[in-house]
Amino acid sequence: MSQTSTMAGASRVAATNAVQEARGPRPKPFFTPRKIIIYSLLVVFSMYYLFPLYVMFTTSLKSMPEIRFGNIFALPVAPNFDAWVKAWTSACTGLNCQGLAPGFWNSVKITIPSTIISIFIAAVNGYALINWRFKGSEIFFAILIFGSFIPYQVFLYPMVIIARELGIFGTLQAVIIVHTIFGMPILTLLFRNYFASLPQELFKAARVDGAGFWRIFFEIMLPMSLPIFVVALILQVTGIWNDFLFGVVFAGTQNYPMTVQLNNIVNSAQGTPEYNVNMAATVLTGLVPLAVYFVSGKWFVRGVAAGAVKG
Amino acid sequence: VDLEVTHWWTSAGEAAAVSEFAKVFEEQTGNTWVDSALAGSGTGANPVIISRIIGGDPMGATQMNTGRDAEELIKAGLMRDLTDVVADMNIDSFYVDESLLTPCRYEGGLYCLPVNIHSWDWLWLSTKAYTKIGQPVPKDWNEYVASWPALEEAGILPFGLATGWPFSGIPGVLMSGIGGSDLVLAINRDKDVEAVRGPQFRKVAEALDSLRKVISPETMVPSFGDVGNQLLEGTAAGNIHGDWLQGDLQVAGGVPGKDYECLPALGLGDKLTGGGDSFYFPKLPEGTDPAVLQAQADLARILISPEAQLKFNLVKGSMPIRTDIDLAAANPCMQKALGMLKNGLLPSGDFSLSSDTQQQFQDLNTEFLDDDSITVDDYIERYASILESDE
Amino acid sequence: MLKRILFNNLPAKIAALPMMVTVLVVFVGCTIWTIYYSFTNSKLLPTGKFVGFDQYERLFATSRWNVSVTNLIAYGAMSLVFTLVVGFILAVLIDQKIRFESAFRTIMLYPFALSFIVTGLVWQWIMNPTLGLQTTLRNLGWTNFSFDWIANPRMVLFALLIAGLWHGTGFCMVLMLAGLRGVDEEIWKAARIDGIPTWRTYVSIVLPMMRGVLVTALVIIGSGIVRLYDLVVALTNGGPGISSEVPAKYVFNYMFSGGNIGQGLAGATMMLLTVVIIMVPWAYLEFGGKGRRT
Amino acid sequence: MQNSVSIRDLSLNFGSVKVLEHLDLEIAQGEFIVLLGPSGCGKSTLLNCIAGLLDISDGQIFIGGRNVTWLEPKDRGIGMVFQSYALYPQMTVERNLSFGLRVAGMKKDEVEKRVARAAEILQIQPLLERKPANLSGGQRQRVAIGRALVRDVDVFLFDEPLSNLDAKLRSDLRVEIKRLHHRLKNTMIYVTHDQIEALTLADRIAVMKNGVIQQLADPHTIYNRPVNLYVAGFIGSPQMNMFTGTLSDSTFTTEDGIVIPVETYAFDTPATGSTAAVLGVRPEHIVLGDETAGMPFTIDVEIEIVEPMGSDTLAWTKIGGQAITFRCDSDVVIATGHKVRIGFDPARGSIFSAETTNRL
Amino acid sequence: MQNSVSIRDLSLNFGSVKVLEHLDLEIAQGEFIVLLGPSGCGKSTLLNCIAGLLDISDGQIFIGGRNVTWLEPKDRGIGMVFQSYALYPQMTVERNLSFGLRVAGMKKDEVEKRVARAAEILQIQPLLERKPANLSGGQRQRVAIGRALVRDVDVFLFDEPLSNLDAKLRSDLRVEIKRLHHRLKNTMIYVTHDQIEALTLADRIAVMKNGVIQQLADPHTIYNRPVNLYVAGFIGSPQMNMFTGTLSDSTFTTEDGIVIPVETYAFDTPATGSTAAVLGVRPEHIVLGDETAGMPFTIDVEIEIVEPMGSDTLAWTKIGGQAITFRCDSDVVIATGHKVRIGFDPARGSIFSAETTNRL
Ligand SMILES: Nc1ncnc2c1ncn2[C@@H]1O[C@H](COP(=O)(O)OP(=O)(O)OP(=O)(O)O)[C@@H](O)[C@H]1O
Ligand SMILES: Nc1ncnc2c1ncn2[C@@H]1O[C@H](COP(=O)(O)OP(=O)(O)OP(=O)(O)O)[C@@H](O)[C@H]1O
Ligand SMILES: [Mg+2]
Ligand SMILES: [Mg+2]
Repeated sequence: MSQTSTMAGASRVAATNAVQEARGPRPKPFFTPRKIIIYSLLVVFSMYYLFPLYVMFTTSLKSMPEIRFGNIFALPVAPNFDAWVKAWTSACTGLNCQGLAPGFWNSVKITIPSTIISIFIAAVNGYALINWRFKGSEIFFAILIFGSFIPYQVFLYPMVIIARELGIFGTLQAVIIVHTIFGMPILTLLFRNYFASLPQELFKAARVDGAGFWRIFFEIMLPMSLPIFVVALILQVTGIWNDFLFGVVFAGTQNYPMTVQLNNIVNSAQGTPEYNVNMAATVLTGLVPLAVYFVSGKWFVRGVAAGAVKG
Repeated sequence: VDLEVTHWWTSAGEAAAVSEFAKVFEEQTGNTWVDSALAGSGTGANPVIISRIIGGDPMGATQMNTGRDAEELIKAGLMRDLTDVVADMNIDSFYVDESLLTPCRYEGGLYCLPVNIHSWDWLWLSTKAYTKIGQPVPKDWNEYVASWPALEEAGILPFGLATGWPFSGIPGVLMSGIGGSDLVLAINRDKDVEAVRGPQFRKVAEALDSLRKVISPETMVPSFGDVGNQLLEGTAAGNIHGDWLQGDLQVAGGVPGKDYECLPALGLGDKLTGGGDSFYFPKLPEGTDPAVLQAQADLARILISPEAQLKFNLVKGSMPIRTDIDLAAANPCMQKALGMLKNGLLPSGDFSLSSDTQQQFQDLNTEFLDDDSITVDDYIERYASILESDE
Repeated sequence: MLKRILFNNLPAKIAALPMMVTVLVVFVGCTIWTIYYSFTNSKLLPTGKFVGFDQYERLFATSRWNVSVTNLIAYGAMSLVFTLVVGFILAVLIDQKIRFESAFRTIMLYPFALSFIVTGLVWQWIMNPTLGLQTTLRNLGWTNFSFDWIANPRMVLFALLIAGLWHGTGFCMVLMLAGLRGVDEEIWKAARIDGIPTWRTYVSIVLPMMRGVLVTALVIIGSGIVRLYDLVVALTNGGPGISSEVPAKYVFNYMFSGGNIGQGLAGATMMLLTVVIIMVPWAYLEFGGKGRRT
Repeated sequence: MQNSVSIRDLSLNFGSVKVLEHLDLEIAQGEFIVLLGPSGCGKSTLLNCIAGLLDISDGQIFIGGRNVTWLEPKDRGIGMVFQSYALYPQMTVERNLSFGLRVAGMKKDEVEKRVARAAEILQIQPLLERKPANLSGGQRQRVAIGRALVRDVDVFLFDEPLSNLDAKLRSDLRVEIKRLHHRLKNTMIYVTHDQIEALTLADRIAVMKNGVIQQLADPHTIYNRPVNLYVAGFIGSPQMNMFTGTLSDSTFTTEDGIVIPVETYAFDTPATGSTAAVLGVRPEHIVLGDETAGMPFTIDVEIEIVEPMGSDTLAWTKIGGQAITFRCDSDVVIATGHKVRIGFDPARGSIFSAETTNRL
Repeated sequence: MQNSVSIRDLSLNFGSVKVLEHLDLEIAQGEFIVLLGPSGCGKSTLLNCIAGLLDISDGQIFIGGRNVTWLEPKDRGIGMVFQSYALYPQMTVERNLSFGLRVAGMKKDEVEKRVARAAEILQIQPLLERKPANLSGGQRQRVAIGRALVRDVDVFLFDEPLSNLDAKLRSDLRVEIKRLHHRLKNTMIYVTHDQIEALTLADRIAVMKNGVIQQLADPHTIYNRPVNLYVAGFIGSPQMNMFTGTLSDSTFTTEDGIVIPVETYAFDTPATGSTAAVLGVRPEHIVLGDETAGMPFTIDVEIEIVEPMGSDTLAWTKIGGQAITFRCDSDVVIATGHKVRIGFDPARGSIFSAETTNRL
């Protein structure tokens, strides 16, 4: 209240003086109410977003008694990485006390091929939908988008049967195919919108030059789609990494991803949970997608701007 | 050879118990026990196990919810018939109660083996809490209920409860403790709707009603292990929970009789409702190495062998399925239970009710606990109609 | 000529084969499968007989289902509104030529990288009345402080909302920011000359111009809401009581642990129907309207 | 002699929208044809049909005597230059030029030879290693032309190749394209909506409207003897002045009753009786002051607006109620409000039937 | 009389990039000033400074005698029209016009009166209920002007308002803007890079380059007496022909040794000794054939390229090694390869010092 009145006073003074003497840039006070509001809002929101991360980290560094009797705001009294070590190397699921480590490598094994293949197929779809339209292609696309609204559970059962009939149930292929299928709607939408925003004339020029479907795709379109690739990459890496359902159902025992291990550690149905280990495991599992975002967040924003806006 | 075994025994104590099985299996047969544990019990693990069996990627053996669910898998020819495997063991002779095996039988075949007996029917009481209010520790449910006002006055939680599934067993415990064996048999075995509408069941419903009045979501803790701590600290006075709570109490340093009391069947009845964890052995695909099939058979026999039973149940804190095992090492609570076991077992719901019905009962109980606008009468009526629709 | 029609564009058709197969087999085939079996009394395996609308009758007589639907509508409406509003406000704040823009942006976006399971766990931990924020603040002296939404049937949806918004608003913000940055600079200049206050320009001029972004955001948020499952399971598991149940959870429970596929699929079909009812007008506007625009 | 490109009865629909209908066009070897028309009239569509980038609905297309109706673009013997240049942004200029050749699997030294020749013709040798992003607008345009050049084809198609450039560059490149045509002597089909480009470049201009060719003739004829009102109005900037009125015998009477003698006019169709007609006179054919001496029609008017354009001056005035423009030398001093005498010879104008809009 | 807009010692930097430096400009009440220059020279920047949309680095701006340097755009008494129209797309035309007034809290009937007046002036009454998407380019432009009009301001700022339109519409709207200026008599500041617009509209043109005003004068002076080589080359299309060579006494000798007598030229700076210089002659001042009689300089040349433009014809040829263009009437028959005699009077040309590039 007093803030605003002094501001108003200041500008009145400025206004009277301004008549003859105004010269150069408009004077800008360091604190304007506008700036104060903007930054305080930003800080409040940031606290909301950061608080859980803080809780995760600090809790994972505390000992169990400290967790039970202390408060969740407090910094750890004697921070140690025991819980992390335990979560990574020795937390047990049934008889396996190998921690998250094997799951980590399984997740890598699932994520890399799934990401590559799903992005590739979606990119080809988007390209075909925009540049090589054929009768009915738009209808397929509409159904695809519509399909993205259907809860996964609806498909789970028949998909298991399909996978069984194909003889790939419980293999890496199965989980890769499933990720490709369920990543298809949103990725295809992204690529389609992006390719639609590229000049059609480039495509025509390449056709006159005699290049065919794949040649144009690989030599002309792909090199131009870096921004949208980054978006797709980030979405897929994080999505597939975070996936639990498909991994546990389709991947087969040998390939259980890290999230399954996390679930096992955290949801061990009985007994007193070790919250510090849980939190450490949680942070460890989230580390890869977090790293992806922290490293390439800027690209993500740019890519979204390039692709998604023309929805 | 490798034999994959799936189960949802993921906590520390359970895992230790499983490893006893594994050890015996590996020592005796020279095979490898490939352990696939899945957390989340019925809701988390069951779908995965079922989908793997349906999906044609079956494991060598698996823990599974007993009951009518498995029946369909059996019907579909996906489970191995164990009749021949255990033919020479004369299993009927040593199983504690033949009712345990009933759900495993289907059209003359034997498809699963219960490996332990668990009972929900325990009321756990905190010595410390009753010391605080200067009353003796109750001897049965009725005394316990009578002590609630004093507890509340002293700021002690009469009934500690964890969020989620721990509540699901309580109505059944009340039914057998308060309703008595006949009611349980009438409902769980005979599906007698009239019994539900009868006076005995009403008493059960009223007990549940009074219980919900002292439970508030606000005071719930995240896991039942935390309730154990509450009991030991004396911040909560009592809790109904399965026998596995004991393991946690012991780990936390509680001594039965001193720090806590246990009342089987709420101190009222003389029989426990029992259920067991069972193992199934899915049919392996055509062309599987005969050695694996042999390992499967070996495992089936080992699971119910006296040696494995003794080691497993001591660690797990559950009761063995065999009558011919000496459990002198068991603690006082367990001894009480073993005593009651001689009277036979009452069938728990999952023996004869479909899991669909069980799911509906659970939904109903959850809703009743939470929503005070559902009266006892409503409860009875809905309970009856669910039972009626069970096929 | 026929040959020409068939082989015209052949590589494109081959390349689009995975998509066509997916659409036909998975999205169409499995949907038909689902609808078909929702009319049977299948239990654990899809083997039941045809029973007409029995499963649906039971579905609508089940209070858990009805509560689930009500919850989804309430949560969905709030989530949609708040995600869009908060996303827009954040985007506007970020758009003010602030310092440390990319730091703020990253802070808002990173929750999107975490799974719902993790989101649920952390917030459950924070909001748990006996362990989290409430106890902590009480121990610090605010004995009357109360934050028990997660345990309070009337507030639990808001608890879900807090976690849901934490996870999703960052992404919405990025979309909106892209939209804001796409608005012609001259519009801003024109508004300044007209003397229109900044907030008014955002609300009355810029926001209505971001139709494309809004549609994209709506599709993404909407599909997330209909699918809402993991978060509920991890945060409240439907509780207290059944006060935070959602349809997807009902479907999943009955299909897999309840051993009543018919019932589960009936629920799934109802969800599908809802989506159709919502999507068809949108699809009509989006695709059908194109003819008129050009 | 065989025609280079011949289009017979071409039709094209987008769904139910008919863009081109029964269109015929014969283009001789080495001819420079410009397709001129307003936006949306179907120029690009026609060009894309010739290139094979659009599937036609009906008709046939022959290039160099071959029926190419169903051939792929690359097999039609055409090269194409696009409005937005459409250079492949991630490739160097050299790679841009050679892409098509490499796709066709041509030998490496032959590719090099062709690229070198095109680079020499277009004088872009120093740019070969650059990426398109590092080129100026004019340079990009040249590379785009080069891409057609290396393909060594008989027919060049241009789709508004200059419209993204500024005026100065546009007029420079116009001359370059003309020089290129003089040198290569290929057939060129050039789409534009800029009439100056059309007039300066074309051997023949096809003026299009709504997918129909209105007039196909050399620039001089198009400009001076437009076949209908549409062509007359579309060509010429500032626009031709149009008087509506009645034509009877050898006089034209405007709506305001002003009589203009038209004996000197050479009618295509002998005039009979009295018909509603439109008389069009180009601004530069209206003369001022002393020059009006001897003109069949003169009148005194008041100047409304003067637009000095450097080299000449445009003046706006009224004859009767009809606003007209005329052009005069920039040395002539006139200003708003001046009263002047102007006049013209109808022989240099055009007369159209008001009913059919065709030239009389 | 007090100046309407006066800019004193204005500087503007973007970070370390100096876009405008110590710029002064005085604009009289009711004057139509055009800022003309190539892309990136700082025209829009200057306009935005006047409007208050950019914070200046130094200097002062006065509008209507008030120092507005620190005032908000809305308080400066200006209206502005943008290149992209910048209409609010989801509002009707009527709302577009009235939005600013309403936000300012003006009474409803006053708002209506102003909108009605603007709509009447611009003849957009029938469009008031439409959305911008349903307007043609020219109509949108008019609405954009209307938005400035309703604000009832003294100074109108235009930032390339016509550059998104096609040529025909552009020339029509040009005349409309001129009419509007005649009618309203406000001060107008108009940014463009199109010299025809500048020449036809302006009372005075400010030719800019790299943020510096090169010449500020009326169109006739700018065209005929450019102060330096830059202005001479920038104005005029086709471009002025430039001969480089040496000036000594009253003759100009080109690099190729061709001697051009320049006695008739009126020097600004008396020529002394022999200096490197550039002689510029506009294409329309070069005459052909018989007209060369009496010209101080004549020469025989061969025509290289002919560009018929309808109303006139451009011809390209060479004098010595120097390519030159000249314009002749479209009736004159010339073609590539013709040998013709051409000539010009240096009095109508311009001579610049090669060193300072300034007019001599
Ligand atoms: N893919 C399409 N689907 C439907 N209609 C189209 C399509 N492409 C073009 N048209 C329509 O065909 C007509 C002719 O378009 P075309 O691009 O040939 O015009 P143009 O003469 O090249 O115009 P411009 O000068 O603007 O390039 C237009 O009315 C346009 O709306
Ligand atoms: N925000 C900015 N930051 C840095 N430099 C800028 C900015 N805006 C403009 N410039 C630079 O200032 C110079 C002048 O820009 P301005 O937009 O005024 O040019 P202009 O004369 O209007 O050109 P055009 O005809 O293309 O509109 C340019 O070199 C441009 O790169
Ligand atoms: Mg076109
Ligand atoms: Mg500009």
